[in-house]
Amino acid sequence: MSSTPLPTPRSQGRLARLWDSDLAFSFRSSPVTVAATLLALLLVLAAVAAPLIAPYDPFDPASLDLSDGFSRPMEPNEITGKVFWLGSDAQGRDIFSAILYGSRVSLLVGAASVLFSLVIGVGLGLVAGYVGGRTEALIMRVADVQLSFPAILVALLVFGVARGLIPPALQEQMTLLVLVVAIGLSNWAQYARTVRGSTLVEKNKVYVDAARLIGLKAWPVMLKHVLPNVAGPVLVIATINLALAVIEEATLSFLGVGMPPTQPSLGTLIRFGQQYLFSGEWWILLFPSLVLVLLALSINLFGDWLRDALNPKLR
Amino acid sequence: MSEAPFVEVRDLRRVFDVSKPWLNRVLENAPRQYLKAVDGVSFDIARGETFALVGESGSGKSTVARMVVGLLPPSDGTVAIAGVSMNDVDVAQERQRLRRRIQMIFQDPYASLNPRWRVGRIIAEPIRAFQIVEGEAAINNRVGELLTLVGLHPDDRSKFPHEFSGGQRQRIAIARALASNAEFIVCDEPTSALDVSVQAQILNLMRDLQERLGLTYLFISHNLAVVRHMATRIGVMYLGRLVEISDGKQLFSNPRHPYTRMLLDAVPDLAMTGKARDGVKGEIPNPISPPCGCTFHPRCPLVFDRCRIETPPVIDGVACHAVNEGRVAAA
Amino acid sequence: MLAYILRSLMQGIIVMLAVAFIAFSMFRFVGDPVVNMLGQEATLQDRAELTERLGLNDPVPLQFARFVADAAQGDFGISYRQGRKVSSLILERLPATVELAVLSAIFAFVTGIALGVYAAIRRDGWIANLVMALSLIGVSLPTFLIGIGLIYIFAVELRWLPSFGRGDTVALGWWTTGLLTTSGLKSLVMPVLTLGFLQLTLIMRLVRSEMLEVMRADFIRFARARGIPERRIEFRHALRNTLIPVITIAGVQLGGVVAFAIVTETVFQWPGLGALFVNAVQFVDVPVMSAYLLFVAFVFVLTSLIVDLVYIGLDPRLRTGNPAMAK
Amino acid sequence: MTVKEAVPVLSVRDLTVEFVTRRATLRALDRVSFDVARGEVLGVVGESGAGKSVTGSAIIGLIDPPGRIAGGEVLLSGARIDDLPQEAMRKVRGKRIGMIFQDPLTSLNPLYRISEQLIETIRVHTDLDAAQARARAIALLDEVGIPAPERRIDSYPHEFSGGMRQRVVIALALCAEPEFIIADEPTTALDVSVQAQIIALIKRLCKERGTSVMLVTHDMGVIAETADRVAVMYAGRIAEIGPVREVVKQPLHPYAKGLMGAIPSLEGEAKRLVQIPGTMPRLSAIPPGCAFNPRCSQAFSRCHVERPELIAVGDRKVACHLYDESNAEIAA
Amino acid sequence: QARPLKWAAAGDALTIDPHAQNEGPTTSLNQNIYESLTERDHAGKLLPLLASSWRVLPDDPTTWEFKLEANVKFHDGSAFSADDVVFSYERAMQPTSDFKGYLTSVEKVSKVDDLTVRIKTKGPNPLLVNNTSSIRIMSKAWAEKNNATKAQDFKNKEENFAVRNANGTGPFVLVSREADVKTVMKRNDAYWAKAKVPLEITELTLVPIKQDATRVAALLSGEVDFVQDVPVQDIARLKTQPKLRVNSGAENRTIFFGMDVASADLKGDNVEGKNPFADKKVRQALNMAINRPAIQRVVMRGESVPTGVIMPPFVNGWTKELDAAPPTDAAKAKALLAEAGYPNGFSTTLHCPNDRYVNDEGICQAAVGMFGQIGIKVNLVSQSKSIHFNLIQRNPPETEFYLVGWGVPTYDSDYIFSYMYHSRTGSQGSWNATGYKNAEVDAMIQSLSKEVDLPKRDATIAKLWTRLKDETIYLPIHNQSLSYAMGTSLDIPVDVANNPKLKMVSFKGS
Ligand SMILES: Nc1ncnc2c1ncn2[C@@H]1O[C@H](COP(=O)(O)OP(=O)(O)OP(=O)(O)O)[C@@H](O)[C@H]1O
Ligand SMILES: Nc1ncnc2c1ncn2[C@@H]1O[C@H](COP(=O)(O)OP(=O)(O)OP(=O)(O)O)[C@@H](O)[C@H]1O
Ligand SMILES: [Mg+2]
Ligand SMILES: [Mg+2]
Repeated sequence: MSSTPLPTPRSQGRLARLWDSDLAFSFRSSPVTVAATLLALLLVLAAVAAPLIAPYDPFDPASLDLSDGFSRPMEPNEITGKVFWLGSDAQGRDIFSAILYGSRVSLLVGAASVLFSLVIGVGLGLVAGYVGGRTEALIMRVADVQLSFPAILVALLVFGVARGLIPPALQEQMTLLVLVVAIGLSNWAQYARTVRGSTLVEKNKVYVDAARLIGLKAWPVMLKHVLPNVAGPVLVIATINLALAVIEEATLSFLGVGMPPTQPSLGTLIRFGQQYLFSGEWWILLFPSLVLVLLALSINLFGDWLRDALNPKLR
Repeated sequence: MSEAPFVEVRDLRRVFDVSKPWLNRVLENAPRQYLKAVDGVSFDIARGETFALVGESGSGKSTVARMVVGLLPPSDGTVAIAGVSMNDVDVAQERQRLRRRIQMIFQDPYASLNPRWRVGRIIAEPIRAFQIVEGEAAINNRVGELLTLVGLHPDDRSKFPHEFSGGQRQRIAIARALASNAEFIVCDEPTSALDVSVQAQILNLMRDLQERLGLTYLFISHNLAVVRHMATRIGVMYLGRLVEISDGKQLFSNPRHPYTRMLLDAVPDLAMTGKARDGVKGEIPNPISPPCGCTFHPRCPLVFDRCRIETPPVIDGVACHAVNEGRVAAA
Repeated sequence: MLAYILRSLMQGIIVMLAVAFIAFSMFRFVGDPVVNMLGQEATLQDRAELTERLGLNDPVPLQFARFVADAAQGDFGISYRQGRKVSSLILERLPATVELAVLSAIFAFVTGIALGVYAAIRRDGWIANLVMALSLIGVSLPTFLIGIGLIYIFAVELRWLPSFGRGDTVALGWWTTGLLTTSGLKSLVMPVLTLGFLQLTLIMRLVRSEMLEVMRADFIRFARARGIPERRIEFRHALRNTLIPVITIAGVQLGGVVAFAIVTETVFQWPGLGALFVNAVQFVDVPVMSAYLLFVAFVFVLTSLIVDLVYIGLDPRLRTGNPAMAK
Repeated sequence: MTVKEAVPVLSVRDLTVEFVTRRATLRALDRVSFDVARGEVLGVVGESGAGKSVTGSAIIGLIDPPGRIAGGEVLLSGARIDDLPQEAMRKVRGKRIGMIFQDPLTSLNPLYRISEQLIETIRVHTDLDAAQARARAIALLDEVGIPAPERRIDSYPHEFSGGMRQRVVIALALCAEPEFIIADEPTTALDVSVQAQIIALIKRLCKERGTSVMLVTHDMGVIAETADRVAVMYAGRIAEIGPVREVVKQPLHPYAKGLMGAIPSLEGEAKRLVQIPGTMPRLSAIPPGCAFNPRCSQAFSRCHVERPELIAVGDRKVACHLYDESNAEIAA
Repeated sequence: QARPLKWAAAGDALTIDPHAQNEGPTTSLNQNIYESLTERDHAGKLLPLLASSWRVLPDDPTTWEFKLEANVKFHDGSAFSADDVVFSYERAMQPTSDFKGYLTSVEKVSKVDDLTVRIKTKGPNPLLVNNTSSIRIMSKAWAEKNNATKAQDFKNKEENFAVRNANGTGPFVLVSREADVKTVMKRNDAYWAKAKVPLEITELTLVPIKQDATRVAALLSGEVDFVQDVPVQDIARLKTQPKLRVNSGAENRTIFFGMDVASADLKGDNVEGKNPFADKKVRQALNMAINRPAIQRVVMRGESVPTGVIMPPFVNGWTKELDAAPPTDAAKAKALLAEAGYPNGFSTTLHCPNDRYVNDEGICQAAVGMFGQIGIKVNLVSQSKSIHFNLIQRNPPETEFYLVGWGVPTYDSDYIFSYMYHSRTGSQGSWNATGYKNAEVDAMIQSLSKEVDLPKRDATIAKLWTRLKDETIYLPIHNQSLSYAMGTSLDIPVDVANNPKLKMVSFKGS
């Protein structure tokens, strides 16, 4: 062979290469994204490490002292003299700890429901796109029906039905699961649609034919070849849906069908706080709301950047 | 061709159902519509030979290729490779063994490699699937060998396809095709997406490999010059039919079918001989409702009544009434 | 084209049937309708009698068929809670929700498209960037917080706008409208803003990204190369191509506005269907719940149908039924 | 070529186009100069990425950011157009310079009728009223060979076949009778048999109207048949430019030689193709000196350091140190 | 002069059929349109209304006779007579009526003449008159004409005319009604008792506003004039508003926990094969764990009165001694638990409504913490009242530990006993989800409704209370207080039954 391979100038380590990649660059050069990501990471970390950071355990009702109720932020309680950084609520719960634990619940519900809808949606989308025909028609029709109902409505329904089916004694333990399923079920169709779309494109690319040529069956082709190539948009949707799921959980809690008051999520905290809109205990509403909005905003900012960065058509 | 042909294609047909959805058919009283992408194609390929298919876009070349390698089941007809049928259920096991001997190179070097896989993994995939060699180290070795064979560096295995140019990608695709020790390679327009200078590299490489490894090619292209350069025998396709088969050189020196002549005429003349070219008339008709009789008749300068009614059979390598009746002198 | 419309219709019917089935199952299996209707004191005989009367002993498919037939005639039974015909409850609440939803949709659509187009054309201008940043905040703010915030500012602190309800309404036949009185109009402001805001941001972002994508299309380049003025390219060539995908997605979303209204209606005590539904959920008023479900599905089907028709108007490729001309 | 030799229709002087990316400023065109005389067809060939399309876009003023014209000038009939303000340049586009793109499928707005797009363009550039513009459009369609144009004019693009669509695109480019047309690979997306028709059409129309053409293509055959002169581009520079016969038959530049040898031919013995090793460098890694030097079998020390300028060799110009008088002995 | 009043409440009446729903907000609205033979003033005192006088027939202790007011007209102009009373009582006694519980002792209602009615009871019922304030009278002719002779009947598949239309004798006439949105009434200018009451409101509009914040906002912004359910947390702020007045007072309602004391094993606990609640010591420990003053101060912001018995002070049988709650004593509670065999406590589930009583969810949360402090881990499930009450009313009940609030419209302990302590048999004990069943107690309770000798009856009541309080079947928390907020031109006193008497409203200052 007379042709000589082109020299490869870049042979640094993997990390260095990652740092040097276009994606990393576009990340580095957007201060807003960097800030948002740091904030999101901070909030997530704080939530994960809540038991280590939080001065109190707000989920242990026995540790609450009603007398601590309604302490103002940074001021000693009139009766017990304790100081709560962000104040305390009607139950004497430390707002700061409650926010940490609450974000933990919110993020857990968010992440788990995203995962849930992701698995269902991606699976069904792949099958629909790859198999086609009636299977596809059926799956997409179901997705249409699902899409015709806004997430909140679906979640309310799932929640209502679960209430009817789960024995009352188990309900508290099951709430988290029900929330995950309710929110997860209300979002899978988006993944299914996107994945189906990308699969339809990908499966016609000849690398899929090349894989089939060596005798691979449908599932390995789907999972090994098609799936990684449809992952980009899925990742973007998942990120943005994480923010949405956190908001959705908050909305459900606000409507009174979310986490129980003894294990408040951010939404439950806001629902409590909202009662004090006029009575002067502003901190009970303000701080959880702020954290919720910051959490959603930072995740959204990151997702937004990710979408633009992964979209070859833009820029 | 004394020995039995390596590849035997008999009366291959492929029909696609392109009917409108059921509701439209009912409402508009439209019948089901079928597209005969390939209609009764037969040819043989001997071992070590390069058989080329040429024809305009939509003439069914790729469909033939996909049926030959077994990616697409034929509606009718048979493909047998080394005596094993590609579509007979009874010989499924044998066919699985046969698969490793058949590979394909595709037109678009950018789409034929999974963009998320590293080159090493791409080339190793057939090796693993067919268990050509066992053990990671051995596989690695083999990948390195293959990369060297196609003129790349073994270190290139750890890169992603997007880090390569089109020509280099096509080399990777060739390496993958060779990974399973394939003997028969179907090349569907392997260079039409490449620049001429790179095309030359790939064509030369393919010929070198053929000589060294005794490969058999089914070579598909719409570029007559390329075909002439590569092929020992050539089949010309028009609207799903093989209108002419002949030896490579003969086709160019003595085209017989009017369509072949037209194609040759349409090729711009690099040599600038100044010979006046007959403009090709018209465009390919809609393949869903092809003209009856000889499908080429609306564009044919030699058309006469019989052509409009009767489909010409392939006689002596040409499917043309005018030729068969001797109404055109061989040029 | 007729087939296209018919297919949309048929898909709509399938969707309706599927939802009807969900509604029916809910009615049938979530909570015992007989217990719900009769209350605690009922005797066994009462129950058996009612079970028979309601046809709950019949085979399930027959029950479903009856349910669908009743629903098709607008008969959803009697609300457990209010003891009134569900259909008349729905009709009574319909105007409030429709006025809210339609105004929000118009607000979201018009403002969303305008801002989206602006953000796409002045892609790097600071106003466009500001608008984009605000839109992200909009996506990150839960609707109920927006509502609460608006109430706090405009109703409590400034006292400019009423904090709840529809204000005075005028009856036009069975339709009551808040559009003809000042207090009705004032009452609409905050709920419309709240409900429309999320949709607005979504539509705006969608329009922007679609428009940016269209602006890179070959035909736009070709139009430039022909010397067509930029304004004309943006508003004639790009916008219309942008609207096609926008309308599908936005259409689906706007169809959902009716149901998105649940939260807004709760926050603003808006006497619409969403509030009716939330009350029904809390009282497990299954007939109302299932009727609402069907209603939302109906709105969705209707909007999809309209979207499909708009599509045909916008995209000539869907209009031709002449296969001979293609290729 | 007519008498008005003095003022070429188009004159490109040291045109340099750069793309600013985060890693480097890429020079897609590096001091490209050429003239196109009235009525002349200039063929532009070269590998993918050589800068053919960028040249066309730069001339018509449609380089999108992050690209920019970093130097040089473009003169249309002697007047500079590269520094015109937006609006003035817009009036040049379509009116004085027409452009035909590669893909007729995507060049037309799918949502508007052919008539609407034609009439729009005509009315933007002329004072014709709607009826007159329509008549004009029909005449144009007729001219580009669309049968029954009165009937077909109100069709939508998707109702036309690829070849027909490219004819419409040509009609659109010719609307305002421009002096100069840039045809960027006008036939690549078309069927083999249709390609020849389209090339013939462009050639005929330009001849009839005396329009000059810059014909960008990969296909040496098309150039050989159509062009009067040909420019061979490599890595953003012109390697060789001259009358088509000479360049095709006896290329001077080693790259041009390789290019001609790499093309399989219909005549003669099917021998091994001439093969230029390697590929064209990426813009980010253009070697110093002559851009072709790593692939050039005749490269010598000077090629690695000094960029060759275009040197006149007979009717031709070639950018190669081999033809510099001072290196005469090496060229031999 | 037009004097409209916009009245906001947390919930809407479920219906305006006067016999369909025995529920607070429903009665609150209906009493303005329909009237009963007797009424209660805001302090709970029984006063004559449509009946000018009543007596037990001296010769027959089982028959009550009511003399009716003359010149009473229904809203449609027809005259009120004994026929309407008989009709209405019969309607209220039908199975579909929610008021039949008040009239279980009634055998027959009959007309003597146009203005005299007799009610015959199954046995002597000395307190029947107390129940008459709850039974509202509607026009017989109107009901018959409109096919509304039965209280709400689902079997009909048709809606009942009386659900949306009304024809009573009350001070206000229904103009329009949109459930959950608003109900508009205008002054009944032909009101028969016009001379006795101010009746200054010309137009009365009830707007239910569910969200606390929105309701308060509406008052602050002047969109409503009178808020019936003022959230406790906002009372302080509202009191500082110069243009507003806040009236507070006790309500005739006690809030308490109930638990399953009868089942052999609980499903929701972590103790196998045993029911900890069945042990009195455990119940006492729980009772001692509750810090009532803290709940009063923090959760209720002072708007409640802690109590040790599930009976508000208005009720016949209430005494200071009964009202005394055990002091909070976690140590002693733990000791009791250990004694009972649960030194490490146990876990169980508490059900709680979140939209029925003042800060019901908050009370439960606080209690959960307090129980936690003595080692009893309680899961809290709080949900809407309709679901919550269902759990209690199911047979067998589906809750083992729950919060409930009980008002006593008859102002007599019997009402509490028969609903809360009597075993679940027939129409009695329907709210007793504890499973408490004691034949002796049941007999004593039954004797109350037949006892004509009031002192003797009171003695039985006292005996019952002493015994039942000691049993600690329920854990009393507090008697709920109420606050009404309104513009300063109004001064509406808190009604113990939370049924504000709007005909009594007079505007000052304007
Ligand atoms: N899956 C399919 N469904 C319907 N029609 C098909 C399908 N695949 C191919 N066809 C049709 O069959 C005909 C032959 O297609 P084929 O791809 O074999 O042509 P080709 O000669 O390879 O053309 P090209 O040069 O464009 O690759 C075309 O008209 C094509 O539209
Ligand atoms: N927007 C851009 N950003 C960065 N580089 C660009 C951009 N557009 C073009 N280039 C670069 O400019 C060089 C010339 O591109 P151009 O499109 O002119 O090539 P070409 O000769 O027309 O190739 P082809 O035959 O493939 O059309 C290429 O290397 C290309 O990568
Ligand atoms: Mg093909
Ligand atoms: Mg180009």
